[in-house]
Amino acid sequence: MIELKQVSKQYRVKDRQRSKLKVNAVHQVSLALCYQKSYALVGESGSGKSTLARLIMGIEKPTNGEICLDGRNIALMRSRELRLKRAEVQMVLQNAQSALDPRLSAYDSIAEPIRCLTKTDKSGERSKVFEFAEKVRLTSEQLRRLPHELSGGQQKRVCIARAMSVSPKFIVFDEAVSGLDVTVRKEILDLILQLKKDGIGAFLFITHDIDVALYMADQLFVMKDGSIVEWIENAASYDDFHHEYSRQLIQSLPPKSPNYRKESVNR
Amino acid sequence: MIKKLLKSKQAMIGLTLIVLVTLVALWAPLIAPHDPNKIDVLNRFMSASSQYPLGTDQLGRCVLSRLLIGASYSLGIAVPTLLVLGIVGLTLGTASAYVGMRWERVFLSICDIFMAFPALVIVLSLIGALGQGLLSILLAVAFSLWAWFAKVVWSYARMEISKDYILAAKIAGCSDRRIILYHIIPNIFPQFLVYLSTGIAGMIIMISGFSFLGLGFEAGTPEWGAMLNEARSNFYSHPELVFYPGLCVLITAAGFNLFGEALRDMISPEEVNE
Amino acid sequence: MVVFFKRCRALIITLFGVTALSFLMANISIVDPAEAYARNIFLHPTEEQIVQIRNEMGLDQPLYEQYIQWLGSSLRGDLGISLQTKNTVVSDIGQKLPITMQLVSLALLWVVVLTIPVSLVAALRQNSWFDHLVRVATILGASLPNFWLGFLVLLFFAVTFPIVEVVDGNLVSLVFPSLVLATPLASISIRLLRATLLSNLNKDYVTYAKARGLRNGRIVWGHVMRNSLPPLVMLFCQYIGHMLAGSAIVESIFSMQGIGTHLVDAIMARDLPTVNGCVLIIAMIFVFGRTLADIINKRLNPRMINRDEVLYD
Amino acid sequence: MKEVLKVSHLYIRLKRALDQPIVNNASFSLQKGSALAIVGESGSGKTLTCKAVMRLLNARQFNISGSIRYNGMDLLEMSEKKIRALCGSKIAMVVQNPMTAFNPTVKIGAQMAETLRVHQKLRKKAAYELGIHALERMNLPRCEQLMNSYPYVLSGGMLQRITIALALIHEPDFIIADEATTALDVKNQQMVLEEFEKMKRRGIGLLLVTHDFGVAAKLADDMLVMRRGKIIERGTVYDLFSAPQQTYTKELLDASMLRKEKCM
Repeated sequence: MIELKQVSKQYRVKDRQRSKLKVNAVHQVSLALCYQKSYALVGESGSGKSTLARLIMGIEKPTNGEICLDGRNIALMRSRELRLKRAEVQMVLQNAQSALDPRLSAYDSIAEPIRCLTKTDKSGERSKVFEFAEKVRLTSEQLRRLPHELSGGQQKRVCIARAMSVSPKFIVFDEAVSGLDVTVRKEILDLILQLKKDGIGAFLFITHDIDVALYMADQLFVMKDGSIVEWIENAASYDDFHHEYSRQLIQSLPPKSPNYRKESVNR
Repeated sequence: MIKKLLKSKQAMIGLTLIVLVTLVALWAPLIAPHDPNKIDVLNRFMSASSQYPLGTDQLGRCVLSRLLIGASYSLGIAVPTLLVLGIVGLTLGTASAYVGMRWERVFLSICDIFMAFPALVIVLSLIGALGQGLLSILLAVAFSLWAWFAKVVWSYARMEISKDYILAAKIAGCSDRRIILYHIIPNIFPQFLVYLSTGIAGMIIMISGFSFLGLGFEAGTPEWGAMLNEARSNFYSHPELVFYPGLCVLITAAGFNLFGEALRDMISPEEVNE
Repeated sequence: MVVFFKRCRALIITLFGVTALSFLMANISIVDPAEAYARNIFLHPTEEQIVQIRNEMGLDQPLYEQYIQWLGSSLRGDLGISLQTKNTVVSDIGQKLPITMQLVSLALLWVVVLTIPVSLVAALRQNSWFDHLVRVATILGASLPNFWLGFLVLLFFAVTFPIVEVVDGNLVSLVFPSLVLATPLASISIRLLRATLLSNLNKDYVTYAKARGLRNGRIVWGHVMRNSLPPLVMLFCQYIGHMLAGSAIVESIFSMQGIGTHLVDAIMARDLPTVNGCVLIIAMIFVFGRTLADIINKRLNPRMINRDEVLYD
Repeated sequence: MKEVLKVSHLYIRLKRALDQPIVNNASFSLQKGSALAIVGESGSGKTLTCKAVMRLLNARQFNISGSIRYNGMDLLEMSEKKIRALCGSKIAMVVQNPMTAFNPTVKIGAQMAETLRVHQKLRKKAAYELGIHALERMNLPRCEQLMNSYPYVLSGGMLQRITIALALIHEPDFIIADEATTALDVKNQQMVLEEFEKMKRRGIGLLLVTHDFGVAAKLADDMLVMRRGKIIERGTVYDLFSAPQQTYTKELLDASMLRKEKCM
């Protein structure tokens, strides 16, 4: 269970006149995410959704409020304890290429959390890496390659396998499919859904695309300027969105078919 | 990486030169035809002959033997100093970049002070303190160059730390030590190696420059810069005595520079895509 | 304004550190400066004479007090009296520095004149014969010990082809020494600029500039060159300080009386006031060079907030 | 309808590997006031095709054959000077990543003004005013301040609208939009697409390059599907949406639309 209680995060930025400004990246967000369900978070760029992900992972400290993992406030955890918590809550970063150490083979990247967070011997590690590599459909030949020898989709799959290799209870995907080709995007999304069906980790899927969010989860959050403006349970279609801002987002989606143009001409 | 290196002509020429000079430095006492310090006043300024392949100098010493021995002085100082500097630079640079905050600022101001301090003064004072000789040159070079090394490592490490994969490693549960040893250092190492390689070249030139000014080695030491210095009084009548030692410095430095630059071309992406 | 203050503070801290270090370095020497000075005056100084001189020079006081005293007087522009020449250190430096400055500025001029066109042509015609030639030549140039190069130049122009009077005091005679001094720096900076130019030429903004219809000359001079200069400026300004100290070798070959040889002589004679004075001046020029580089780079690239992020080797 | 661009039998090869063309026999044409969408995944050669039209490919690296005609003139055989005069005035481009398209060290205004002054004789001040005017027409806020800011302080959406403003100033005959909305979020994408729609109405031809069928659905009249350098399917946008012939096209369409089928 991940709980956020009135969490705010402020950044200090300098504006053009070099005077300091405080910017609320996340403003008084309260959330409760349980490890059995999957969630999706929608917002445009600059809405603070990435900051929220970083806060949950303990990479950044909130200015106000508490973040609790299983009832323990992460601000009060020692760095070692927080580190070991990563075995339960993992994250997949936005840009797969830069998220992989360029000098480590795909195998080593996937094995890293196992080495750091669990006490598994070499053969156990090996079987685990291969197990997850198979799940994300990477061949053993591809496991030997370095990141730059893999395609964008393959890199992404390495990242997903890495996040899952310690069998976490919860995975945060931060814009995991933006910038990918549509076919690759579909492939990755289906992969994640399949994995969830197999019972490996529930997730929070952060995206700017309502289509993707709807595709991925039933529990949707809509975020705007650091606050959560709408929370929908069991969302199935656009009709479930009621907040004005959510409607705006839906309005700005590209059409599903060109036929609407014919209609507007005929009218 | 290594395969690419073997393919590059430039790197291979550089490496050959380095190996050649290293071998000479190691085996100089065995291959030198004469005792490099044997003074023979009767045979001064002899031109090249089968007995003295490169002739003799102003004191009748065999030039070739002295040049061969000279290699061990240059490399003997440059390489160990560099190892020390490399370790110091890597530790201080990565550590301060990783810790950040106040440490980083203190580290940077100390670096600034040492970088602003003319190396020549450090060398001279240390020689004054410890007397002429290898140790003081070694210390002096280390003392005057460490800040450059540390700061270069720091700037590389800083760049690396801001990248996503370090964050990903943290999320993967790596400890700080593991991030530094397993991620940061291996990733900055190629760049660092380039800097080291060109650094050796600079250092060899620097050392011979000092001994050219009469600093560091006692008179009569068969070091290239010192030989040049001794030969300068007879420069107009016997320019070849000046020519040889300088050529040796050039060849050694060029070896390291060629190798280092070939390495740099390899790791910087814009050079690769034609 | 805040930035200006911060920079001044950094400047002052560095200068403090450098002078303190210089004091410390001078003091770890086994050779007693008082004794050295005494030998300068008397042929065989007695113990009392040395002690007396030590007292007169204030060398019996603890190091930090000497430092504070020196600091106090140097703030008033008084760097003491040279033990060697018996002139004030300031006047000595005032006499020698211009010679070296002439040498160094001419050398820097050479570097600029060589670097910009050569690296530009090499970068624009990547992998042409000219590019390859430049790459080989610059590696050789960076590997050339400049004392040796100095001798070769002397040999060539003074002995084999005695067209020009090489060892003399006028501006023409500065040409060769400055060229010798400029060679290594020019080689390094050509390589550096060529590499940065190449990486900038491959950037998106060049493509878009072409798509907007800008002509190549405009793109190269107005955009690519401008963006490639900061590393070079930094290297360049850092080298000014180095060159001042490093000019000792060139000055010695071409028998010039500049600050480099002056410093070497002073250290040899344990002339502490002169050493400290020279170190202060050289460090000051180095630090000012760096600051200048920062200011120029900030103008060239406004995004560069932290100057330390751009250290170029 | 007037044909503004006609590409026929275009081959692009890398000089290093001449036997494998990266763009293989591409032919298409673009009418005034209509939009042609080239759809394909990355690596399908669509971006290269666009760059070839604007002659942005390095002649030492690429071998280009075929013909690209603009109003009857072959762009491939034109002199460098002439082609640069056309680019940015009669042929304009909207880039994939607006964040890296501008020189980060030069203010927006200066970069706009220099573009204007290349194509028409203008004083600096007049060029600035024209630039501000163009930005105002895009409904951008505080245009004078925009002209005075550096590219890195602006958001991607903002920069993309600036590139569009810049593209429109000289009333171009057609605009090449290479993945112009990929780097933007939905709201900015919407705004950019609406601008494109206005352009179409003004009679400007539009060459849209995208991997998203949604973008094509909004704007395109005709579509090409490219895969591995070859055009594998072409037709009107309605045909391709309702009855795609190739399985690859179907795949792309499905993947773009993300139909929710998980309730199975």
